[in-house]
Amino acid sequence: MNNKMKLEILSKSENESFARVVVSAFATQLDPTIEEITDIKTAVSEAVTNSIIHGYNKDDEIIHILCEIIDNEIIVEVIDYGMGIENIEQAREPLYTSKPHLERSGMGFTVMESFMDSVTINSVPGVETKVVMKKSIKSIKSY
Amino acid sequence: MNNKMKLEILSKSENESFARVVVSAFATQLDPTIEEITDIKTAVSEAVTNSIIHGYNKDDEIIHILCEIIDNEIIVEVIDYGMGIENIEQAREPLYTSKPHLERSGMGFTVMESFMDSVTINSVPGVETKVVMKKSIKSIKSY
Amino acid sequence: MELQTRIIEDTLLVKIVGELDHHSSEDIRNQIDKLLSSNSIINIIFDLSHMNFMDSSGVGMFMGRYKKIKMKNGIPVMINIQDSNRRLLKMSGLFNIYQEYKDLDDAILAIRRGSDE
Amino acid sequence: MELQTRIIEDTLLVKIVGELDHHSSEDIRNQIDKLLSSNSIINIIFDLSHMNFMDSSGVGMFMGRYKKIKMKNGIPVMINIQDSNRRLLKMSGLFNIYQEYKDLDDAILAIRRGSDE
Ligand SMILES: Nc1ncnc2c1ncn2[C@@H]1O[C@H](COP(=O)(O)OP(=O)(O)O)[C@@H](O)[C@H]1O
Ligand SMILES: Nc1ncnc2c1ncn2[C@@H]1O[C@H](COP(=O)(O)OP(=O)(O)O)[C@@H](O)[C@H]1O
Repeated sequence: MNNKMKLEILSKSENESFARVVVSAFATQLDPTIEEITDIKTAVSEAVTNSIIHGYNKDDEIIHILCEIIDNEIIVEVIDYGMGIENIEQAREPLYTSKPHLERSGMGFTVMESFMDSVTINSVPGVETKVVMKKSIKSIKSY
Repeated sequence: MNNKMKLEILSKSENESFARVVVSAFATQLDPTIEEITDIKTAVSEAVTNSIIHGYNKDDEIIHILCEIIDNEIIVEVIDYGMGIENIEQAREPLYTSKPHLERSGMGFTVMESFMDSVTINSVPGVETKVVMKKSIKSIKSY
Repeated sequence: MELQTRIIEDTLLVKIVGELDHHSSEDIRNQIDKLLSSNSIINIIFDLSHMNFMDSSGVGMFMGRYKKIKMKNGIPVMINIQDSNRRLLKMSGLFNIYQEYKDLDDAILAIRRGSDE
Repeated sequence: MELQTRIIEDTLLVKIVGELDHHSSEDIRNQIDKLLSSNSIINIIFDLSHMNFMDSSGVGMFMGRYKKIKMKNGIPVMINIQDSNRRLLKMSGLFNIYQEYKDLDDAILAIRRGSDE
């Protein structure tokens, strides 16, 4: 059964865990394995953390999280209207971070890519950044 | 620490439990007791179910859930743009239901009122219905 | 939500496992009513030991089953009620129409005694 | 998230209980670095038995503590690693800089042996 939802949260680091809980609660409809849920949780955590640290770097802006379930696939979009990414190719590189002084590992996008089936990044510097992640849930019972 | 969030879900009965999980996950910031969480979950379930059954009676419309935490109080708003309530006083009466054939108990608003500190109902028939519920969490540790 | 049912002589035992809300109560109602359509079942016992949530849609479901059992002149019973569910069950008046017993043994005994009267 | 720390001779034992994300890693970093500022602490052992979530912010925290321990010529160790965390730890190269031991006894033994060399 297809479904969708939209969540708006403030760009506070306290909300990172809330965002994970919400998306994984939504994903349970697909009856995922614990490993699949962990993958989704981790990827969501990466994208939301990026919006908080890199996108806004202020804790009262709004992060939009859209989820859609189509057949056995979950699509998660994380959108912020923050500073944006100039060089997306560079941002995707493992270990690249623009904030090494904050002990960022530069592994965020690498984690998203390896834990989800696909990751698309769209950004207009100074306007918005949208990360779209998709994952098919294999454990689905029947259709 | 104050916080707020907004959730939009489809008016499918499958989403009743999802709405409960999301609001109660958000409320955990206030460190509520299990009983307080059950109260909030139940009240949210009532309001969301009403939007699904009475407001829309169709499963692809959007229900808006706004939550705000101010000091030790949580405020939950459930809004639908469905058929609305003509007579709010009557709707609030215990055992009153417009859909007895669906085995509705007519106890929804009574439950919300008894499980939350306050319940406000605003409705413009044919336009929208907004239920605003507030609850102070007593178990808050320190301020 | 998962429903476990068992027939003990003329009594239907229904264990509700999980959450009883509007969504799940439709399923529960259909499953129970199919079994209740048999003339040989007169009484119902709801085992609430594993019902970890209920709202007023659940109240409606319990009221509806009560009516069916009363038409059969049977006895409606609830057992293993959790504290967390007690407030809503009380508030909605369900304790006035359902008999409460601690566990299955007590309930079966009471039903036997009640039917003997 | 809750941090349990204990000092065993010249080694800091840190047990991470809960979720290691950007939010909690700031707290963890501050608490650990306060203890590491003491000259008598050389080595660190992270007990991950109760870390039930981590993301790349956690990777950054582990890398940062690794650097501090290396400056002290100490030994950075992880113990009680859960399967669910293994993939991310491996992917991020942390197993190349941290030594892994099954449990605390093995880790302490290895550190003693390492320091004797
Ligand atoms: N939402 C965003 N807004 C602006 N810049 C971003 C955003 N997400 C990622 N970036 C940029 O991409 C870089 C790489 O991101 P990532 O791989 O997640 O590593 P990290 O978060 O550790 O820096 C970041 O350092 C940042 O410069
Ligand atoms: N969101 C809504 N939109 C339209 N009508 C509503 C809405 N919520 C409640 N009502 C009306 O108020 C009545 C009482 O609601 P409630 O006390 O929750 O009982 P029940 O849901 O069992 O009917 C409903 O039967 C319905 O007529």
